[in-house]
Amino acid sequence: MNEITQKMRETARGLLNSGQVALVLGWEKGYPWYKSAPAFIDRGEDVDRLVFDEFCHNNLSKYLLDLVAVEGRIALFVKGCDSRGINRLIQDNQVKREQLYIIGIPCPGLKDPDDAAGKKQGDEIKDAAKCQDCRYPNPVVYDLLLGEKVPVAKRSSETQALIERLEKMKPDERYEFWAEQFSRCLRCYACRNICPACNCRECVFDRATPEWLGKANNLIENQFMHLTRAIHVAGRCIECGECERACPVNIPLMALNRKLINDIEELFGEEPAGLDPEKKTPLGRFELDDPEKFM
Amino acid sequence: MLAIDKKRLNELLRNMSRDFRVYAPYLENGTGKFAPYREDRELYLEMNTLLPPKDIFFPQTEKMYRFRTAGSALEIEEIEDKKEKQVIFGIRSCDAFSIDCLDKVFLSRGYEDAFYKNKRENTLLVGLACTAAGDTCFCRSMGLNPQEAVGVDLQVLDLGEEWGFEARTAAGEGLLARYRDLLRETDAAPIPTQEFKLKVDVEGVPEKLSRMFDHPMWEEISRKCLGCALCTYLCPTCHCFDVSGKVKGEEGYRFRCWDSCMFSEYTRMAGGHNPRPTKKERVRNRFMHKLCYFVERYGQLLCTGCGRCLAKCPVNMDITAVIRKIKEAEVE
Amino acid sequence: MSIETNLNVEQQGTGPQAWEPKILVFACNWCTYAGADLAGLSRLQYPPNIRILRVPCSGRVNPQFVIRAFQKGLDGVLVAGCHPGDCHYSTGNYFTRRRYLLTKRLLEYMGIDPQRFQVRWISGSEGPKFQQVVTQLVEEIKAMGPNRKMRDQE
Amino acid sequence: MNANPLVPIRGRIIKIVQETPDVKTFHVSTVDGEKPFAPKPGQLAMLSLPQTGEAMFSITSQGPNHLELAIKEVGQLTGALHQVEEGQECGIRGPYGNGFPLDYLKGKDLLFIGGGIGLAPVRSLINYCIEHRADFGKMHVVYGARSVADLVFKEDLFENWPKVENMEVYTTIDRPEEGWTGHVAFVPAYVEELAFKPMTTVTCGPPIMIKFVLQALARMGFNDADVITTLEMRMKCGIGKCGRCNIGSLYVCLDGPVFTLEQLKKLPPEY
Repeated sequence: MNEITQKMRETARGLLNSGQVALVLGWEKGYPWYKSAPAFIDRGEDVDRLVFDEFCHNNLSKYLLDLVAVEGRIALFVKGCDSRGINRLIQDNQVKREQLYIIGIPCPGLKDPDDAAGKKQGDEIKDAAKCQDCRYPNPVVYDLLLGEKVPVAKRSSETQALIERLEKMKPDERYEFWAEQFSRCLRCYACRNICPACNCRECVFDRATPEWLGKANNLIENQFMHLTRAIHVAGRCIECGECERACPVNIPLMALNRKLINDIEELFGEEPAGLDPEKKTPLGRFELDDPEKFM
Repeated sequence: MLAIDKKRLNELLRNMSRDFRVYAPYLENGTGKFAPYREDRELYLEMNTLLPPKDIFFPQTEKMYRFRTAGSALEIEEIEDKKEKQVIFGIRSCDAFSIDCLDKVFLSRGYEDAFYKNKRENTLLVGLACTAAGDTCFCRSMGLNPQEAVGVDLQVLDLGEEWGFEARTAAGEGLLARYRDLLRETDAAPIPTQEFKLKVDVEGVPEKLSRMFDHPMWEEISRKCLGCALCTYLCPTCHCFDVSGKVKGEEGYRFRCWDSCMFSEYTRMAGGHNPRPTKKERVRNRFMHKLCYFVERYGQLLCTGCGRCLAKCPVNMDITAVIRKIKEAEVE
Repeated sequence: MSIETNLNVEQQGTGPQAWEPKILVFACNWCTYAGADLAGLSRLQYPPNIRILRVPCSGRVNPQFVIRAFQKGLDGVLVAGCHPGDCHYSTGNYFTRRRYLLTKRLLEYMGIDPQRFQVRWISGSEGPKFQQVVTQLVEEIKAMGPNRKMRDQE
Repeated sequence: MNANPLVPIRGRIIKIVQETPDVKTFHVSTVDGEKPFAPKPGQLAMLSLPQTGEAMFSITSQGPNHLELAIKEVGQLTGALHQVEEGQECGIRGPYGNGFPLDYLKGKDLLFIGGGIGLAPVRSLINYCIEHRADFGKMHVVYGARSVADLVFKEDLFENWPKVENMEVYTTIDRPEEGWTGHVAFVPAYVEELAFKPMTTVTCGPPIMIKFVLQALARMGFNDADVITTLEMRMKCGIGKCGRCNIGSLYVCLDGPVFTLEQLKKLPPEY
């Protein structure tokens, strides 16, 4: 990890001092020791704040939406999943590729901060949920790659296990499961605000006329919000797992998104989101011989 | 000091729940929260809960009045929530102080919030001493004593094998007397709180902040903020609310619900003018309110050092780091 | 929305057989709506439990509408449009097909009984098919009883 | 009033006066025909159509058993209000806010500067001063709007107020118009043109107008403690609890909406 950190700092210092980029987006150490946070570096001498460790979870591509007005190019560090976020934003015409200098980091897989919370530094820590069966640890788009590509390790994932368990349940049981999860939702919108696939100018949930989503926190409004968001990001979700990590009340949101990803792959044979910026999203295109299972 | 064996605490709460509606800390699906007492569930006393007890007095969604329209006529029917004797068991010093802050907001300055007052007046607070500070706890730095909760009726102390009880108010005395038969005298000493991992010096911050409205630091620290409401909904002292309604045909009800100054449309007015249009103003306003404005208005900080926002913020916005930056900032 | 008001009339029937399901049909203006007209013109009888909502194209129907329909107390939803290839807007129903294959999977994953949400292609000339689809749908839903899931009880 | 400050009492809109194409004045009394409450000049009321929403409005005037609220159509609730007919029942609660400092104003010459719908809150003070004419010195009213059609309270502007003893009324519109013989200029420019000597001033109008009026008054040597304005802010509770209308540590609904320029300069510029 600290070998990548050294390379990050040298690259960033070079880019900033040479004036090639106006801003570098990376991560820096947060508090406690199992937290890292996004860092916005625009001066050469600050690059020593940059770090890469097993807790650099944040998908930095989402910030590009705020930085459209920055003159000059923006450099940002991306793991495998983050890089797909950039393709997503390019696909949605939110960001121009030439404004970015993308530095890819082959990702060794990150650790679960909640699991680390009870432990000391150096203890054995569980893999983060999203990294357990990650299929794209190597960035899919980059201008510079820091280090060799890593092999894709085939591992089991708790999310996939939960999906299979849910699929075997009877409808009433499944409904109770999700009703209990959504009844805990605080409606803090961390899942929406951190998601790179959620980049509408004005979200349907914020509109007052018509008021699709009310302000009350009850099961009905929460269900409407999560189901609508699941459908809206279907075919756009890049499995960066940030929504699930950001959720303060541990709602297994990736079991929602991953289910739709599995269905899209099974029904339409579409490849996952964010791999090819030129391709349209699965629900934004069609094939004449699409299946007609029940119509 | 009166005490009860730790193994028999459940028995005390069972008795108490016959006379009061008891709330106690439980773990639900990995989330610590205050919930009504239930015999078959195990109490969660190792750490403070993630969701603060403020929603017992200030629920996230609370119906205020029902209405019915018939043509141009209108009927309004206030919703009276029943008065019920309650006890919150296991409230920590940080949350007890937050209730004190909420009391100042809802019960002072010329208007009393009837909904809050009705619940607050019928609730006894049983404080629970902390012996182990969490990674993100810093209540001592905010001038609080983890063993001594402010404004509680009864203080529970950790005596190792037993829970010790010390009454702080007449109502607390009443509680002890009512369940005296379950308690017995002991002279065991309370276990002191371990060393805090997180410390911050908040001396002089409110005064200095009042001169830092245009300081460049706000631009810098607000860039990573996502503008979600997680910090404000987990915060035990945040009390902003919105008023909205639900209509079904000619009937409906008006309710109030939590709102967050971090949302973009929080201060947006009809016609589009928004005094706090970007993240910078909103992040600045939140820290200014907690560390400066509230002190100017009510004479105390609006941050109790519970550390929930620091623990759960998806971008690790750290209020203690902001306080340190304020202390270091040069201001004329 | 007219649907708003008559949904409030709670069914105070005397027993289960008195309960009448309420089903929403999103009918595409060019085909299914015409098919429904044809069924009416040819005096084809079908149960009166459906409420038809005319939409320009089946592609116009947003999954939010379906979720909102169940919340507002409907017991079944049918999205009906032109057969693929006949769409007045040429590609509308191709998007519908993908979108509603996925929406059906999501609703099932949420625990909504599969029969409560159906999609059918009914062209302007298939009056009898419209009658047959609606009759069968009402039978199925009547057998399942009212839908309590996702219903807004407030 | 209700024991619970957040729950309105039932009112009725007994009269609706069309002031301009997008401003109507609503006469509101309780369902039993009385005045809901007796506000001081500059105080506010929360008017609601529960099926649509609730919002805070300044009380522009009052009669023996009704309040007058002048409302411009800008949003959801105001839009619904502009559709209702006379006799419509509504919710009303208040009075809120500090109102104008009447004792401070006693015996002084007064300059009232209004822009567009901003005249509504100022009018409550003007009417009070007219009713207690002897308590106040010379009165000047400078009021402007985009066009003649947008001038509110035309009856007061052109009939009632000019007849009041020792009171000057200057009206202006932004751009020349057919049939308008009066002055044509923006309000801040007109104020500077009239070259008033420094005196106590009460002003309210769109933010852009306030900005330039304050600059003009500064150039004319008005001192900050003598310039009084009433602010508009998004308000939800109206009783200083919900935290929405804060400027620094003050709540506009409770500690305001009336502030002097001196007070405003001590507050963070966030309104």
